[in-house]
Amino acid sequence: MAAISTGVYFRTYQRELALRHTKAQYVRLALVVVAAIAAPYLLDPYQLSILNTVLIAVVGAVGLNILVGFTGQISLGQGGFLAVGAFTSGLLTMRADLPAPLSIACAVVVTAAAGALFGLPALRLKGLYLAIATLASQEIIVFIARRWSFLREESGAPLSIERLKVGGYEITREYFEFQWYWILLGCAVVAVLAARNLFRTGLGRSFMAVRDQDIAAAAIGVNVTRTKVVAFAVSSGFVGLAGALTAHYSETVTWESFTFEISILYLAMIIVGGLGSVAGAVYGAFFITLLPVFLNEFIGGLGEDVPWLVSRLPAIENAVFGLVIIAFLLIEPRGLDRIWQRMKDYVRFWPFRY
Amino acid sequence: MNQFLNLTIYGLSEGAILALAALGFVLIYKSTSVINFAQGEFLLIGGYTVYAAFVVFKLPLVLAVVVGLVFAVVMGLLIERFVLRPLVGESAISVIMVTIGLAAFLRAVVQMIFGTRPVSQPALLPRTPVEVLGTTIPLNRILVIAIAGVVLTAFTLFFRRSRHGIAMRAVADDQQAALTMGISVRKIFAMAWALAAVSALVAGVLLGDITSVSGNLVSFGLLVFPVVILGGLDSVPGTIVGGLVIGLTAQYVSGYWDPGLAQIVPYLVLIAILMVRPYGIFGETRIERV
Amino acid sequence: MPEGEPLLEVSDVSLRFGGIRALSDISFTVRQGDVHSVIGPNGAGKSSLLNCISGLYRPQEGRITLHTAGPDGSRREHQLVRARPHQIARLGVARSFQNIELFGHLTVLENLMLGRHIHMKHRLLPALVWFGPARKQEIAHREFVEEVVDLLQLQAYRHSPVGALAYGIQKRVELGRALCIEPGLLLIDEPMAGMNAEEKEDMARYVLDVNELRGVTVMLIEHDMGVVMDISDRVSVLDFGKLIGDGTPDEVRRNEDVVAAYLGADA
Amino acid sequence: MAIPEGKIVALLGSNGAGKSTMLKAVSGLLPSERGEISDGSIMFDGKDITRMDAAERVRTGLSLCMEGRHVFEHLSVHENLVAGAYSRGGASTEDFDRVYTYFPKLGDMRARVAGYLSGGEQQMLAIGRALMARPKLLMLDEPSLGLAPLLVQEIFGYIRALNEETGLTVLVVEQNARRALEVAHHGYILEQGRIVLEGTAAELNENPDVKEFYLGLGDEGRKNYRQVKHYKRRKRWL
Amino acid sequence: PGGGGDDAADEDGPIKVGIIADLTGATGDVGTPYAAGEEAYVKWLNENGGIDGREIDATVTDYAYDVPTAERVYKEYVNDGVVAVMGWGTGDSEALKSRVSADELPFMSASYAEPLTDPEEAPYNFVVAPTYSDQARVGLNWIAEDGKSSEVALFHNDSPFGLAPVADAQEWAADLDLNVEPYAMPAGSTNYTGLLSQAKKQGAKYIMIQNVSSPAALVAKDIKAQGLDMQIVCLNWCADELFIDTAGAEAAEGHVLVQPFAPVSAEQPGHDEVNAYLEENGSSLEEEGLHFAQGWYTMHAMAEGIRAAVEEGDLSGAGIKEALETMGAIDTGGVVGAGEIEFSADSHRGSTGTGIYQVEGGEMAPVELGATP
Ligand SMILES: Nc1ncnc2c1ncn2[C@@H]1O[C@H](COP(=O)(O)OP(=O)(O)OP(=O)(O)O)[C@@H](O)[C@H]1O
Ligand SMILES: Nc1ncnc2c1ncn2[C@@H]1O[C@H](COP(=O)(O)OP(=O)(O)OP(=O)(O)O)[C@@H](O)[C@H]1O
Ligand SMILES: CC(C)C[C@H](N)C(=O)O
Ligand SMILES: [Mg+2]
Ligand SMILES: [Mg+2]
Repeated sequence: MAAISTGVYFRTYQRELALRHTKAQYVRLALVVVAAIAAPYLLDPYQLSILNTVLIAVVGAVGLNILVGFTGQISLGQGGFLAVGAFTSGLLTMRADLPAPLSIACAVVVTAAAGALFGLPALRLKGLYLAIATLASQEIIVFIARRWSFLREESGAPLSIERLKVGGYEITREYFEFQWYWILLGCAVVAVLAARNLFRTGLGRSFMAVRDQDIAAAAIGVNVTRTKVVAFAVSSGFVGLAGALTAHYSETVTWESFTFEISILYLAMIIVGGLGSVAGAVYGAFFITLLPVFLNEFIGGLGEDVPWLVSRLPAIENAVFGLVIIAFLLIEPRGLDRIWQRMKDYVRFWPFRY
Repeated sequence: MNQFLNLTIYGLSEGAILALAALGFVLIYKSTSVINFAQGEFLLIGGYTVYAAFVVFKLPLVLAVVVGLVFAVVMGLLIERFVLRPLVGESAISVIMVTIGLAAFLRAVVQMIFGTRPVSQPALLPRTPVEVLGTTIPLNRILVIAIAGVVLTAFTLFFRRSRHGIAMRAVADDQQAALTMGISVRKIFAMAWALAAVSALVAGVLLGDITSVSGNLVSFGLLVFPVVILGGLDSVPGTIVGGLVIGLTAQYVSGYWDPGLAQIVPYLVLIAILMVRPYGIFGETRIERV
Repeated sequence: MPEGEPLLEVSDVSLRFGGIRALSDISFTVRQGDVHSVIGPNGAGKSSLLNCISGLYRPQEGRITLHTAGPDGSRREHQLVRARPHQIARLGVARSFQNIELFGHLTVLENLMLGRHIHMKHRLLPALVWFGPARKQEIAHREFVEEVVDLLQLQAYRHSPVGALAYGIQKRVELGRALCIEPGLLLIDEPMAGMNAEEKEDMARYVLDVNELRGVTVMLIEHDMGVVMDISDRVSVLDFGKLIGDGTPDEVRRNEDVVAAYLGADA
Repeated sequence: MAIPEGKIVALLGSNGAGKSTMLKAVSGLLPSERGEISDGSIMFDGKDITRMDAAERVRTGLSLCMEGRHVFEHLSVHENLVAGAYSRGGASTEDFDRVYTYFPKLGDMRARVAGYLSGGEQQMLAIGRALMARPKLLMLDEPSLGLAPLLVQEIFGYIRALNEETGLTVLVVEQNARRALEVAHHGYILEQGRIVLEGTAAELNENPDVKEFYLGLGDEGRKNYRQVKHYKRRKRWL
Repeated sequence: PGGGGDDAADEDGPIKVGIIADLTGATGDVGTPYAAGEEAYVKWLNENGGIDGREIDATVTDYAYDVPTAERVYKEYVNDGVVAVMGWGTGDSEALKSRVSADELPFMSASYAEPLTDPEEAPYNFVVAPTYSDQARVGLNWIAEDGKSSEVALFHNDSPFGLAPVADAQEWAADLDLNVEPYAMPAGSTNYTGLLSQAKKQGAKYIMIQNVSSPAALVAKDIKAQGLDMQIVCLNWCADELFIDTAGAEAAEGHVLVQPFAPVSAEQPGHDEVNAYLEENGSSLEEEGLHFAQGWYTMHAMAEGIRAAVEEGDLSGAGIKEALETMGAIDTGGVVGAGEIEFSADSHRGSTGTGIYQVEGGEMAPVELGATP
């Protein structure tokens, strides 16, 4: 292990550009792979269902981070774009009888287009002004989803979607979560890899250039206008995928699942995870999805015998949720990703701290 | 005509309260560049503190309002000291997130103490119907406009006339440079948060009185965004114009057109205005010089 | 293009900000292969002039013409006044900024690779896949970037985020980023501000190397007269937005207007 | 290191040597960058100010003009000056006039927004703003950065004049060593966070290393930049 | 791994039931007492011998009126092996509808949307009270009889819950020669002057409200403040004491409340049990309000179904469904509808009778009890 602490050398650029360099990195990767494979066999269906929601959130959070973290365009419209993806895929499957994978692919494209369209204000607006314009797109999309009866069943009930079929392979009731797990894991892995790849290339770098200094970016030949629109589209594509997966996984689509709170939760994921880091989006998706579940588990069990307390537990849970987020950012404003880096550094240089 | 007048007065009274709520938001943004997502919760807390002092502890109204103001100042200071100050110098978006956490926390605390039912509070302002140019309007709506007007004017004058106004803007531009001028960044921050809490308290109490003191008070918080963006994020007069524009359009749309649409009309107005003026009506253009 | 041919022609350019006249009726020519300096008192309009050339400001009047050689050696003319900044960069006009405008969160390498932006293809799908064209392209351009790293002696900083680097190093990275564009015309705005004599020597050396070895035409704004007079082939002098002198360093040094407005007695 | 009252002291050193950090330590800005003074103390006017906060230090008479201008971009020139006098509770017209006579250019631009000034104009504003606090000790971090030669000359003239007329103590960090040593009484040289050399201005002017690395003078007088053919001959006192 | 829980727990362990409640969300004001009622009933039942000696183990989880959270909580219950689920909102009940039937778990929510009563569509959903549509019909009948005007404005919450009765109400109105115009009430509005002025233009003298109490109270206040000649007809969720409290007795005076669950003031025999329990615990039904009793008796209906299933020896979701459909009427001491709840294999509409009250001196004075459309 001595070699690690003295530094890492590369003989070819190719090696240097690889995602992983050290033995430790490969070991960690192997552990993650083992855990991912073992999980569905170890967890009960409920736990697995939570993991499944986390995986969907991973896709969405990675997408949002492309826009907010990497391109520096704050978006409060995540919920709206999830809705676009979900409704598109749902409608294509149920009304146009497209096979699910195809309608999911279409949803990605349609959401990307919607993202580019609603991203147009970004060409004129900056910072918070843009953020609030995206909030406007959120409200408008949800309003349409709420008012347009075409997006509901005839009875007025939310659109329901048939159980997922891919070719001859069909999800069964008994193994519902288990089968979905593999599908969602696949999607999440692809999303994560694609995002990481993107930021190893010139295209991804131009996003970051626009974030850090858009005038200088223009002066070195980056078409800022185009880059912003592309960033909105790419990011929304990921979000559309997440939306479409939500639709098929929960087998029903209603605007009530895509409110402003969802936008905020996703924003929380990438901030708590770490802005401008693909891994951060993943950590954040886990953290923000699991936090209420754990709080419910732990706090929900407290104070059974104190009636005053019992009736207030849900509020206490919410309060703790808020506190944890605050505490987190006070301890490390740059998020979980940063904490993880610091832990690694600490171990690497141990016992020579500093 | 009757109807128009009626809608106008309702719109104005609501716009005035919105302006107050937005004012606090702008003060914080102006001096600390923090987007306060907990502004709606400040209203909520304002409404409930005065309720608690007035109804639960049975203090005379004037005293209850004073208690509320003191409480607001203290809350503002505490939040600044323990939540925001450690984050000075961190990226704006981390700070935004903290205020989101703060919002969840404050809302939950109010629920913990007061539950989820609206509480009943006797009318603070008289609701007597009055006849104005042939339409009947409750007196409290008119009083709300007057009170909000007085408070807004006071705030505007304070920032126009005093060097603190310039100090606040200086801090927002460059904290380090402000320090080298002997401007205590902490004190400015503390002042901004305390004043924001105070203006939110006034807004919360007025709103609670014309509607009811309940968890719904926070929903006003979201509307603050179109208001401040419309007026310009860093402009005190902007909040007034923004508040009135949003208040009135929402009212007219719901009166003459589709009430459901009134919910998104503020956003449509907002986008339309931003396309013409990307920094709102009175907002400062961000300086980008190389 | 042959040495000495006009590369950039600025004719009758005027720029106003509201009531402020930043530039009035400026005309001069930059020739291929020269180091052409622009000097003048503070607020004279030097940076504004560079901003006009690189498309960041749009002058109300006048023309700025850039000549380039086409693939077959033919001359082409480009009007820069209506062009957008990124289009101008694509014509081979690169620049650095007075107040250092690097991509602060990115590493030195990433900043330099961004300098290669206009030479790369940016297609989404290959980027998402990485293996294949995207990777090949990255490696190819990385080789060019390494040359610049060597030239500017940035080896030690490759993976450091530039925001945290010392001022002088940042200036060098900024120059490097501009070089990565493989410019025909390099615009540099006060590259030596805030450096001590030794560091200025280095910087002067880099500029001369770029100019002599790579044949890059350089337009330089600088307040250190020692540097300007030593390394320039031509000097233009601005004052209050007007051109008050234009010629070889020696001619300019002898120009009385220039001495009075700018140089002062002892320079 | 010590700065005697009523004198001008120059602090020299290459990029990244820690000069600015030093000034920030003295004016109490380090906490705002998440830094801290790990050892040692700072005395001013007979008082220990090591633990004092930045704003208070300004009130006791320490004023820093930061490197890189740091004007308040969205304030007008005039408002910038008003902010400069904040610690004194307000400024008299006399103060404004003084700044405007030193920098007539600023006088013409009173109402303009500082963010749109040229680099040099901002630099003037920053210096003028620091003067508004009427400090006892004025610290200037690279005041000549980006200023035209004529103006540099003038600024150092003012510094000298201020020092002589009002007894203002000045600590100036400069890259333009020649100018700095012309006006300074005393100089320090900082490398990699350490003081490696100190002396009176005259002594430093004669030191061969200072001559070569800071004044750009070779053995046979001033070198021509065109003649320099090698990069870095690494130094030096470490 | 596998979907669904194993339904019948061991023979004499506790019987698990899951409760999805809104305690902190948009409808927490009425959701809290409702959930408290359900929980209290379970406690009371367990203290009184449970079902055939077995206790009911009910878990309450807050979902804050958020559909995705409801889905998560539901899955948790399925995994825990509950035999029945008590829900809350219309949005989530409809979203969970097909899952519930796939998992074969009887589901009783506080949503009385008409589509949930159709066993073809929603075989495992049971609606204990007259549907929102029925309530609207009863209200319209009353309006037709009152006859001050044929124009009715229907103010509804802008969500699936609010929309639920709109189409049915319009259809019914047509038969009565009434005209119903729907108006969405935007969430979080602070006045309804705009809607009222539209209603005025329509010529409506009646404002039917399908929403919760606070916004309804606001409408009442606005009517009073502007001296409008309009009468509110509140349906279920705003037809309660909270409406009167929040609006103030004066503003509430004279408005009509269509409420299938008997308010405390109606003093039904069914209230005694509830009151006795509450008084033992230092409270009273007066304090808790009618939604507490509503929760109590909804839980009671489910418990009776479970009891019947246990007696039949098939304590599974399907068994409970079967029992509910065949067991006959469930007595509620006059609290729900016309006093009894009864399901059948081709209708899950538990009752049709509803009370009509009018606010008099801050009290709900009965106008007609057990009214049916
Ligand atoms: N975007 C702008 N808006 C308004 N005024 C501007 C803008 N850019 C430049 N100016 C004004 O134009 C004039 C010329 O500025 P410029 O930056 O070109 O000067 P400069 O010659 O580069 O000076 P320095 O040597 O101080 O950098 C200045 O008075 C400046 O205030
Ligand atoms: N906030 C900070 N965090 C981490 N390192 C810092 C920070 N500020 C300065 N440094 C480091 O401390 C060292 C000294 O920096 P300083 O700015 O004091 O140099 P300087 O002597 O003023 O140089 P220059 O002539 O370029 O202004 C540099 O290596 C710099 O990278
Ligand atoms: C109080 C109501 C809004 C909730 C109601 N149970 C519904 O149908 O959604
Ligand atoms: Mg310049
Ligand atoms: Mg420095």
